[in-house]
Amino acid sequence: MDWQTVAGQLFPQGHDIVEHDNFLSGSAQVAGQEVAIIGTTGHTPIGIEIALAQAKAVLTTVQQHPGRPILILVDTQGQRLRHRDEMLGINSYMAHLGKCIDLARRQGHTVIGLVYDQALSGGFITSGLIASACYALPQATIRVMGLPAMARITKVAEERLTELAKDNPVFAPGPENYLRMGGLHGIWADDLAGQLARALAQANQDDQRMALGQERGGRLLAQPVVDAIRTGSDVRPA
Amino acid sequence: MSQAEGRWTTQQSNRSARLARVQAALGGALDGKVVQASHIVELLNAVLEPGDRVCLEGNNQKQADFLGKALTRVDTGRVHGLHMLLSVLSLPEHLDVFEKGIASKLDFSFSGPQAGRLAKLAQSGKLNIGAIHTYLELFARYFIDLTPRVSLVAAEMADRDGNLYTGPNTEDTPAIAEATAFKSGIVIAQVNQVVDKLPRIDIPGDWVGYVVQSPTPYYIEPLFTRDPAQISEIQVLMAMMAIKGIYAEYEIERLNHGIGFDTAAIELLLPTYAAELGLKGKIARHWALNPHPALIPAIEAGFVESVHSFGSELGMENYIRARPDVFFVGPDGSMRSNRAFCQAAGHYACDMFIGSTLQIDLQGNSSTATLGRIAGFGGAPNMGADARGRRHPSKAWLKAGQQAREGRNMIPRGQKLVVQMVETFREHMAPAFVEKLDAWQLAEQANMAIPPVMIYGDDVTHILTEEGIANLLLCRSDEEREQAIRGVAGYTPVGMGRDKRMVENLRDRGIIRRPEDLGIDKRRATRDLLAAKNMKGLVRASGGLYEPPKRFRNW
Amino acid sequence: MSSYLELTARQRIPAVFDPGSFEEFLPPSARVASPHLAQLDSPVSFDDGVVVGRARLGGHTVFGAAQEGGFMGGAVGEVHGAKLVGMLRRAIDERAHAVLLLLESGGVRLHEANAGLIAVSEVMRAMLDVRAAGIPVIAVVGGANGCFGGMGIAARCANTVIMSEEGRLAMSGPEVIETASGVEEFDSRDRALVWRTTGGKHRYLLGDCQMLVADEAQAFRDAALAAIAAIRDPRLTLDELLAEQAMLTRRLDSTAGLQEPMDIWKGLGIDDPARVPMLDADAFLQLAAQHRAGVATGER
Amino acid sequence: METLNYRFDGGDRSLAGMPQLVGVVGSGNLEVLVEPAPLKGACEIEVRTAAVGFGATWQAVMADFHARWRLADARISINDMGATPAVVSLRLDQAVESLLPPASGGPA
Repeated sequence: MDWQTVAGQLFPQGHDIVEHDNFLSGSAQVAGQEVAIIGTTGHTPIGIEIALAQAKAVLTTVQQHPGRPILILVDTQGQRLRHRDEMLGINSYMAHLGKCIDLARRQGHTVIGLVYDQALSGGFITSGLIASACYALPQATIRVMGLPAMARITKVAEERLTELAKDNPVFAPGPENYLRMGGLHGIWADDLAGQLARALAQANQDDQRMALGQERGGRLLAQPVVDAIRTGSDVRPA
Repeated sequence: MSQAEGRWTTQQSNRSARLARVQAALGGALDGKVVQASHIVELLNAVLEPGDRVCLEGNNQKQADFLGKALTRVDTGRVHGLHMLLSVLSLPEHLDVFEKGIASKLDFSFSGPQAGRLAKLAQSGKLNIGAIHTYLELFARYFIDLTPRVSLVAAEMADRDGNLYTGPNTEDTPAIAEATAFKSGIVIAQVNQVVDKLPRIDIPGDWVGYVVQSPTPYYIEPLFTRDPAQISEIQVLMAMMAIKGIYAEYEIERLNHGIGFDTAAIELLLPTYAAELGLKGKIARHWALNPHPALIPAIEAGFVESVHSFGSELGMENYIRARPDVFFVGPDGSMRSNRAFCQAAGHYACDMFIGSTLQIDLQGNSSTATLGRIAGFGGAPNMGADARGRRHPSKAWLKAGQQAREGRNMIPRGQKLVVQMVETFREHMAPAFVEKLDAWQLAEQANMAIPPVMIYGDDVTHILTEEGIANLLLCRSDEEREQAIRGVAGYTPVGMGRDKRMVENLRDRGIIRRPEDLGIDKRRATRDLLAAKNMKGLVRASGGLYEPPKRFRNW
Repeated sequence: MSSYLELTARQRIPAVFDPGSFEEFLPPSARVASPHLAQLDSPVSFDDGVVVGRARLGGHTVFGAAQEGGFMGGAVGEVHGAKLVGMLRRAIDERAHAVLLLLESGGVRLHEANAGLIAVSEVMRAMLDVRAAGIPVIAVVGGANGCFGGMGIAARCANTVIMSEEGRLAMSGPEVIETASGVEEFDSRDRALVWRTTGGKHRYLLGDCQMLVADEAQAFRDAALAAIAAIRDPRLTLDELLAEQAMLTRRLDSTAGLQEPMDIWKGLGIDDPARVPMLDADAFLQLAAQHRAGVATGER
Repeated sequence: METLNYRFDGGDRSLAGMPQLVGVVGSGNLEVLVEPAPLKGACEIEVRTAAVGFGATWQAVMADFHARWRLADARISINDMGATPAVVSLRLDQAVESLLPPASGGPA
C-alpha cells in the first residue's frame, strides 16, 4: 500500500506528511492529540543518509515538542548494501537512530511502529522493533531474508525450509508469524485511525515482547530463559 | 644455397619464412622486435602454422596470460591442430584453444584448477593427451622429442633488443627459451614493461623473436603463502614429531618441503621447538624451496643458510633483496629462480623430501588424484623419489641407506628420505589411508596407461601421522610394511584392520614410534609453539620487509 | 602474551575478568540449547554460543557475556538472545557496577531468523535499559568473526566500544555486499580492504570505537577497567545524541565522494595513510591522537 | 544428525569439581561436556554428531579413551560437527585433565 493511502486512513482529518527522497516526515492529529510521523517509503534501503534524517527528525521532536507521540511508518527492503555505507559505519548510523528513538521513549514520547508495506532485517531493528509497540498491516512483508537466500546460507534445502515455514513461525515470513513471536503487538486489518488511537493509549514503556511470544505460543523458550537467569534457577520450558 | 645445404637447414628456412610473413603482415606495427599489443593476434596468425608444437608458458606461478588469451582469437582457418606444451595448465584459456579446435594435442605436467574441465575435454575427444609428466620430464623432452616451434613466454621487462628481465619469477622461462631458440624456433615474450635499460638480463635478446607489452601485468598466483593462523594443534603435534623423530634422528641438513600447512608448521617450529632441542646448525640448513613466508622466522633465527627457489612468492621481494646471503639474487638485488635447476637440486642434492598427500595405500603408494579430475603431477614426484643416480654421501643419506640394507647381503649405498605427512582423516572424515587408491579408477576412466601415483611406495621411507611415525626403511617384508602403515593409520578402516600384536611388535622394534615413544608431551602441542601465529607475526619477524598480498591480511 | 582473538569465548572470560570470579548463569550443564536447530539437522551447543554470568573486574561486581564466534559465527538465536537479555536484566536487578560484553557475532542466526531478529532488538533495548539504570555498558570487539549485523548496531548502543585492529565492526559482511552489488562494489577477497573498511583502526579514527588495543587479553582487560572508571554518567542524554548527530553529519559531509578508507584518513590529516595498517597499537594511537574524528559518547 | 550412546564399566578414577566444557561446535570441531554423575561406577558417553555413519569409529575412539583414563561416575556429552578422531581424543583429554584432581596424574 502506498504511504498516501495509509496516511489517509490513519489520519482522516488530514496530515502534513511530506516525502523527500523516500524519507517521510510530518505531523497529524490523533484523537485530539498532535502526533509526529517519521518514516520511509518506496521500499527504500536504509542507508546512512536516511538513517541520519530519521534520527534528526526524532531529536527535533524531542527538543521542540516534548512528549509528542511518534509514529514510525516502516517500508524498507533492509539496510543498504554498499561499501561506502559500511566504510562510514552504517551500524553506527542505525544505532544512533535506535538510541534517538529510545531516548524519546524514555523522555515520555510514546513511539509506535507501523509496518505498512515491507520490513526487512536490519532496516527493521532500529525502526519498528525499537518502538514502544509495533504493528503491521495484514498484507505487509516482514522477514529477515527470503527462503532461497536463507537456503544458500544455512545450506538447508529450500524445499525443506519451505516445508518448515508452513507452520513454524521461526522461519516463515509475514506479519502473522511476527505476531505469534511477540515481535508485533497487533495486526491492523481495518479502522487504522481507531487502532492507532488505541495503540497510543495502551502503549507501555517496558519491552513485553518475550512475554507476548510465550503467551501466543510462537516463542516458548525466550521468556523462561530470562526468568531462570533473573531468579537464579533452571529453565522450565513452557 | 645449394640443394645439399638446404636439406639440413629446413628448420632455419622455415623460421626465416615465418619472420618474413610477420614483417609483411605487421609492417609499421612492428618496431624492431617490439610488437604493439593491438596487433598480437595478427602476429600469431603470421607466425604459427598448423600442427605446430607451441609451448605456452603457464608456470606454477606466473602466466603468459595475455598471449594465452590472444591464442584463443587466432584465425582457425590458418592456425589449427596445434600441439600444446604446458608445464602448468591453470587458466581457462589454456583449454579454450582445444574447445575452438585451435589445438588438438596436449603434453603437460600439472593442471590444478582446470583438472575437471580437462577431464571432460579429454573424454569428448577434443583434446588428446600425449602424456602427463613431472616438471623435469617435460623440460627434458623439450630437448629431445618435444622441442617447441614457437614459445609464448612471460617476463617482467624487455628492452628494444629483446633482452628479457624475468625478475624473481624466472621459473620455467630459461628452459623453454633455450629449447626453442637453439632449434630454430621462435620465442615471443609478453612483458609488463618495455624499458631502455634492464635491471639485469635473464634471457639474451638474440634468443627472443618478438616482444609485446601486455596491457595488464601477467597474472601471478601466491601459491606458497600459508597463514599461520590456520595451523591446528594437531599439525603442531605432527611438526614436533617430524622434528624430533626424523630431522634430529637423521640430522637432515639439505631438504625440500611440500607446500601444505603441515610443513608450514615445521618451518614455524624450527626457531622454537627445534632450537630448544639444540638442533640449530645441525638440521635444515640448506633448502630447495620457494621463498615460503613461513620460513622467515627460521631464517631470522639463523637456522637457514641457503635457499634456492623454483619460483618466487608475491610479497617476499624486499625481504629476499635484504637477505642475499640466504637467497640467490642477481647483481640488481632481485632473486633469480629457476624451476629446472631447483628441481634437479631437489632431486639430487637434498637428503629429504617431506610433504602431504591425499591418499596412501597399503604399499605406501601416495596419490593426490581425485575422480573426475586430471590434475597431473607438478614437481613432487621428482622431489619425492630416491635419486638412484646419486653418489655423493651425507650423514642422512647414508643412515637411511644403512637402515634399508641392514642384515641383507647388499652393497652399501645411501637412500633419500621421502616422508609422507598426513592426518589419518581429512575434512569431512575422508580417510587418508585406503585399501585401493582412487587413482586406479581414474586411470580406467581416463584411459591412462598407469594409475597417476604421486609418490611410489618403494620410494616412501616414512609415513608420519598424528598417531606416530612408521619407518618403512626398517621393514623386512611386505607384511611388515603393511602393518607398519596400518599401525599409524589410526581409526581409519585401514588402521582398525591392523594386527594389534604385530603392530606392538613393530613398536618394540622402533619401526612404529608414537609421540610418547619419542618423548613428546602432547600437552605441549599448542599454537603457542609457533614462532609466528598469524600473517602479521611473519611481517614482524621480517622486520617489516615482507609485504603479504592483500588477500592474506587482516589489517 | 596471549592473543584475545585466538581464545574461545569460554577462555576469554577468565582472561578478562578477575580469575576465578565468574559465576555462569545457565551453564552448559543446564543444557539450554536452541530448540530450532534439530529440525534443520544442525548441531546444537549446550550454551547456544554464549556464556553469560556475573564476575568481578578489578574487585567490582561486573556482569558479563562472551559470544562464541566458532559456533554458527556467534549468531543470535532465541536462546542466545534471551540469555543476553536475562543477564542484562539481572544486572539491573542487582545494581551491577558495570556490564562487559565480549561480542563476536554475525548478527541474526538465519536458522531461526525471526526469533533472532526480535532477540537482537531485545538485546539492544535491554542494553539501553541497563544504561538508563545508571550502569555502564562496555562492548569489546576483538574476535576473528567480528561483530556484524544487528550485533554491530547493538555494540554501538554501549557506552564504550573497545576494539583491536583485528576486530571488525560493521553491518553487512563483505561477502553479502559482493553477492548483492558485485565484486566492483566490494571485493570480499581483498582482505586488506575489508580491514581498512571495517577494522579497529578505521573505526577508531572515525570515532566509532573509543579505545583501541593490541590483540592481547590483558590489554582488553586493562582497557575495560579504564573505560568503566572513566564513565561518570552512563545514561543516554539528549546532549550526547545531539553531539553524535553532529559527528555523523560531519562525517557524511567531510567524506563526500570518497570511496577508499585511506582517503578518509588523509582527510583527517594523516599524511601517509598507507603506513597506518602496519603500525602497532602504540604507534598508531600516538599518530591517531592528533587526527581522530571528534567523539561524543557517554564518558565525556 | 545421529545420536550415539556408550557406557563403560570398570573405571576407577573419579572426577572432582564442577562440570567442564571444552571445545566449540564449529566445523571439524566439537564440544565436550564432562560432569561427575552417580552412575554406579560407570562412564556414560552421549555423542550427537552431524557426521552420520561413523558409529564404529566413535566406538573405537571411546573405548581407547576409556582405557586411557578409566573414569568412574562420569557423564560425557558431546556435540560434534565432523571432528576427526584426533581432535575428538584431544578435546576429551583436555576436558578430563581440567577435572581430575592435580595429584592423579596423566592418562594411564
